[in-house]
Amino acid sequence: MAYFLQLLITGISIGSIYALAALGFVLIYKSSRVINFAQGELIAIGAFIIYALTVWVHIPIWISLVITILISYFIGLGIERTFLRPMIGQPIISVIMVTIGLANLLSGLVFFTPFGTLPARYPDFLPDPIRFGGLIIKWEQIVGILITTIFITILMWFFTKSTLGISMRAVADDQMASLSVGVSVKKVFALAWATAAMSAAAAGFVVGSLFGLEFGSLTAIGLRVFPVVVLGGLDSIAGAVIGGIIIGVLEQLATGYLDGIVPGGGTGDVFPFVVLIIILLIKPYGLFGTVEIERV
Amino acid sequence: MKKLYISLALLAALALTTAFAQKEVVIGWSGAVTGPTSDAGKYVVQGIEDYCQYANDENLVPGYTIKCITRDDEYNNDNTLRNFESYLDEDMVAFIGYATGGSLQLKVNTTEEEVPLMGSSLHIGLIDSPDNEYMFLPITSYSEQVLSLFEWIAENHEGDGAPKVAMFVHASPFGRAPVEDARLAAEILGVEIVEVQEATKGLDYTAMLQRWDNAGVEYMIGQHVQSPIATILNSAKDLGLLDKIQFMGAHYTGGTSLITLAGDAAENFIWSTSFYLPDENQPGMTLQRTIGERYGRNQDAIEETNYTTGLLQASIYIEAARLAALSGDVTKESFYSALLTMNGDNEFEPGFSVGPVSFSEDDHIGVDALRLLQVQDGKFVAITEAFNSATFPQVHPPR
Amino acid sequence: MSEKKSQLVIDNVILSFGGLNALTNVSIGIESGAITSIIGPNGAGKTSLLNCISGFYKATSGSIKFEGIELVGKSPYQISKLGIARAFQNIELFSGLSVLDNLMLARHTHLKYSFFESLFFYGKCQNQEIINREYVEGIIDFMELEEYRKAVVGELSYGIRKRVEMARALTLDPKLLLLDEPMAGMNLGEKEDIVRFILDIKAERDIAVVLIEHDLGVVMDISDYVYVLDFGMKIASGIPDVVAKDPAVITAYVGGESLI
Amino acid sequence: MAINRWIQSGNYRRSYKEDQTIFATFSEQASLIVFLIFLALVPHMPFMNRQLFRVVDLAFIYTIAVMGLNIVTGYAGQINIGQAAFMGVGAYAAVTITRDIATPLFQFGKTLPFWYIIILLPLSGLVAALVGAFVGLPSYRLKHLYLAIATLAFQIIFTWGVGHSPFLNQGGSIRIARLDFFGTVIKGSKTIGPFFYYFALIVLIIMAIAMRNILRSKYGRALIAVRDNDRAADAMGINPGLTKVYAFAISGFFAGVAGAIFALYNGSVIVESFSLSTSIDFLAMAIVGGLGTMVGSLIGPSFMLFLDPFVEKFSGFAQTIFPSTIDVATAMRPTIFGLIIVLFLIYEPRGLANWWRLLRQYFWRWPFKY
Repeated sequence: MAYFLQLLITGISIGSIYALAALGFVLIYKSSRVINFAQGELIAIGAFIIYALTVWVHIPIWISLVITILISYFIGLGIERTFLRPMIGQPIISVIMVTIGLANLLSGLVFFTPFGTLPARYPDFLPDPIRFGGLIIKWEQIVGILITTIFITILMWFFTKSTLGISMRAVADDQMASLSVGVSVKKVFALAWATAAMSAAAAGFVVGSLFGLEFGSLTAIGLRVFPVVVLGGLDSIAGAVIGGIIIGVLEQLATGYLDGIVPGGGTGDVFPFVVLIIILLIKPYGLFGTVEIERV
Repeated sequence: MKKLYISLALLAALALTTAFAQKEVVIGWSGAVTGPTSDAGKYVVQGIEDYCQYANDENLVPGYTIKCITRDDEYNNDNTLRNFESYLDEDMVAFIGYATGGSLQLKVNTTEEEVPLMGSSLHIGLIDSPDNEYMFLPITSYSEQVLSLFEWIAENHEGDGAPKVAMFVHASPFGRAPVEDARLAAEILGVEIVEVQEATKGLDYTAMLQRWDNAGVEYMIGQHVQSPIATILNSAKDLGLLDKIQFMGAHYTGGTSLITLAGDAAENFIWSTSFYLPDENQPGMTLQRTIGERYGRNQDAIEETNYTTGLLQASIYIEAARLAALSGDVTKESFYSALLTMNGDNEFEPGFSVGPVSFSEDDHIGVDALRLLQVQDGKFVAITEAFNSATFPQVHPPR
Repeated sequence: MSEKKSQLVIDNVILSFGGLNALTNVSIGIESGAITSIIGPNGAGKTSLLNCISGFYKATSGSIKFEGIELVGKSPYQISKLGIARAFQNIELFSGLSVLDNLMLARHTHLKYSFFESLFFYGKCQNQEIINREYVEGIIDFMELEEYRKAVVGELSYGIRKRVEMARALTLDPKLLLLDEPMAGMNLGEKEDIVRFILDIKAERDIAVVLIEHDLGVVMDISDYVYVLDFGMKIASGIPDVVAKDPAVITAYVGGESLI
Repeated sequence: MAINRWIQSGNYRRSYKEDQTIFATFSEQASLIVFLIFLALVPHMPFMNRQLFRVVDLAFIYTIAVMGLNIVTGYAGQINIGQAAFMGVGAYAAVTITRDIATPLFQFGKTLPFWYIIILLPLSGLVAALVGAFVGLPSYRLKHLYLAIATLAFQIIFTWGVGHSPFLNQGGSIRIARLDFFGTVIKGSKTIGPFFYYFALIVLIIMAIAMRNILRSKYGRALIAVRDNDRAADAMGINPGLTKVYAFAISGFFAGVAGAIFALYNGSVIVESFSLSTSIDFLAMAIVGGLGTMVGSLIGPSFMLFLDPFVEKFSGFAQTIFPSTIDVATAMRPTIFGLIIVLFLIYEPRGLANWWRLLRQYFWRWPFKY
């Protein structure tokens, strides 16, 4: 039982990382129907900036986190302005492929810094793990879950209360109608990318503090986002969160119970994608996704 | 009259260049300076380049210039093959490989082109038939390294019942290389392999470690590279498993980087390798330091095990070139036969490793011995003398 | 009109989206070879009805039978193969292709050659392409699109695209043609052209036409029979003169467009 | 006025059959023939060395795979992030069919006869086509971008599955015998390079003709219809789901054939050749060449493969400028390739094929300027 609980706890904490990463992904999809293949690179960049600020500039890590989230806001805006804005009006699949190119470009740029090959860790900034009844909970896991919760609360507030947030929802619902009532669609796209970069940076922080900063593993989260959003529904924020946690837990349970049975193991890697295929076949729009009704 | 002078001068110049033009021995290397595993590859290439430079500066092969061409392949087989072919265009006499996958694929080509391949990969399958005539390993294979760890477990196991071992391997031919032999050896030695876990791209090893703990695993043998092993050690430390499970690993799991990455979680880790360590007072290590400093490498490189790998590989080939030069021209044929005569009196002792390098028709493994080392007080310390795995020839007779 | 003779019988169709009824118990009969118009204010459910017929929406309950074959549950492509063609309200052409290719696409089911024959593009495949090309050229003549034959559709004017849309539906060689506001946004001259085409279609090709149109003048002029929908319900039906005087219809249109 | 079939200007067609021709003028036909003769002579040029053969041969093989990708992504509008995996399916089919069925059945010795290869290629293609159709199956229920995610999942499951399958040597190298071309054993880079140059080129030409024919038939038009407007396609009697499935099947077939040649060319198969990054490279090749154009799939792969050695040289040069702590070589390739993808999509979404089109139009209008 303790074993199961431990898997559950780890699963939830990893799931909350996926949720954070998926959040930005969903926002971009919701507002512009673009699938972002560069989410993993955004996560890595956020994590590296925090490291640079903390270790090289000697800023306390919490302040680094806040500063990085602010910087990421501008990174998101910049990416949207430079690479996505010129694509407005182009077919969606071209825009999606721009994000594939962007992923390549960003990972190339990362290698212009020492982070490409440097396996680094944040300095320890949290106390030793909590232990009770055979369970071990790391503070980093708690912090991760907390950050996810805070992020989601702020976003929820933003979408229901602030004008900008409401206009984002409007654009997601109907671009043409929003344009006609004076909502700036460009601004909304930019904001979606900025938010995506911010949540990616937060995710990067959690990954970095839990597992260290290895470029490959950080970008790999960008791929894990796909099962999460397909499960939750490509355009549902609640879906991203719940999907993230379900995938995180499933992955841990697969590693925990299936790896011992399957020769060679490594089921945690592939299990989420098998889940993805199954969902696509039986419930294509995910748990919370909007079923599209087409007007002709 | 003027024309005559000019033509005379030209003739003289021509004669001079021909007289002093050294003949070249071309050695090609293709590996991951970038991309996956580049944290190892970038030191290997430095080692190779530096030793070539050193060989030329010291005129180790009289009458010949050693030309080491090194090119990045990003751990991509297509690039490796392309580089290999381009070296053939430059009349390469020998090739230094890197990735396991690429080297396995090149077996066919080495036979067809009659160019020897010795590389960083220590997959025993490389020198198994078919197409193994031109394939060489610089040091003991992964299989033998892993088996030596099994033997250590069988000898040192305390408590009742069969010792329980989990293997943690890279999800590639590199990681899977020793698994078959390990299973056979475990049976002979009475050790139980609880499971063979392939490394996931996932981030968290706690589930894996706890599963092992539940299954009563007492030993872990890793066949991977340093950083995931370091992560496992750190997780094990958090879970309080360092006392319960003895962590061990083959050649590429150990080295100074492991201690840097894992910190005090690396304590007691046991490592199987044929190499000496930079802080050991060995002639090879002194040479490594000299070469590294002479060619402006930083301290990281000088103390890197993979830098040693590069030096060793280049030194073996250059020694073969020297042997070939002694008996005539260095061609790929004479180079290959020189490589095969590197035994008996011709044994080569560069001092980078615990045994001399020897090759023959039947022996395609350079350094045959290995040692086990253990991290004690933040440093790898040898816990055995140089030895050979006794089980290895039983489970993997030479083919 | 007797429902027995009808080519298309819509019986008690209900269409609801999450509890909201877009169509409520609509029953309509459409006679072959006639022009039947469906009118009603905006949001009355006219287009939804067409969507149900052509298979884009699946009626929640009720039945739609075309020549005795049940359409509910069939996909648009299956319905199209039965001989029902549709011209869309918001032009749904293949904008990257030429007019010719757009029309050739409508011959898809008439081009009888296999995939393997297409690999060689010789013999049967080539002949089929030529025969159907001739058919398409016939439609191009009929709809007076000769000069636009090789033009890319996306670059044509709105009026011409509307005409291409109609031509494409016609190219399917249907028994029943559904036209969704073919004259919307056109000037008088263009409207006259379209009216002429619709009458020609009926007269020369003997194709039944279902017309959704807001220009009631046109509707009353050319229709053989008119149905009126409001809030998803049928409120009146009959020959144009009768419908125009129906008090329910007048009420529905007060504040909207005036009758005639 | 007599019609001059050598120039486009003032050249009218008189029958629908003439209108079906691929080449507008004799000059185009003639220039293609000249180009093909040039291609046939290339292996005899003095500058051809092993490395160049490797690049060109690989370009031909990749072109076949990219043609398939262009059918599904460029023409049918479905992003496919798993083309390398389909190629892998073909390669593994070729190797396992040879190892487990053909060799015991026909008692092949150390070499494979040429007739067998002629059968093996389409067979491997078919296996990949079946897998392609299977992966495309969700398109019956799914629209838009979900299919892209399904192909990504397939790519990942493929890599994992091969790695865990002892039958496929867990992704380690599996040998396939060299072939015997009417008495000459094709082995060693001296013969492999030129042989596969011609072999891959001929297969490529056959496949290109087939692709051209598909595209001007109703099956090709249906693909574009589904891409441009799947609702309208539906109303035209085209089953969009089925169309996407067969687009994936054709794409898989092309990839499978490419994979089989790739296996024969290398003499062995290893799973790492068919990774996610290769799939993305294929997408890049298709984009740079020009999505939805025939010419694009022919130019793109060569352009990218020839660019690669230049990037390598350039990064060597750039390293001398940057401080040695920064690994320029690592950074350069993804940066440049990423930039190329992005820049092409933003500034030249129709790819290199568009440059080709402009050039061609210049000759069309000749002797007039416009």
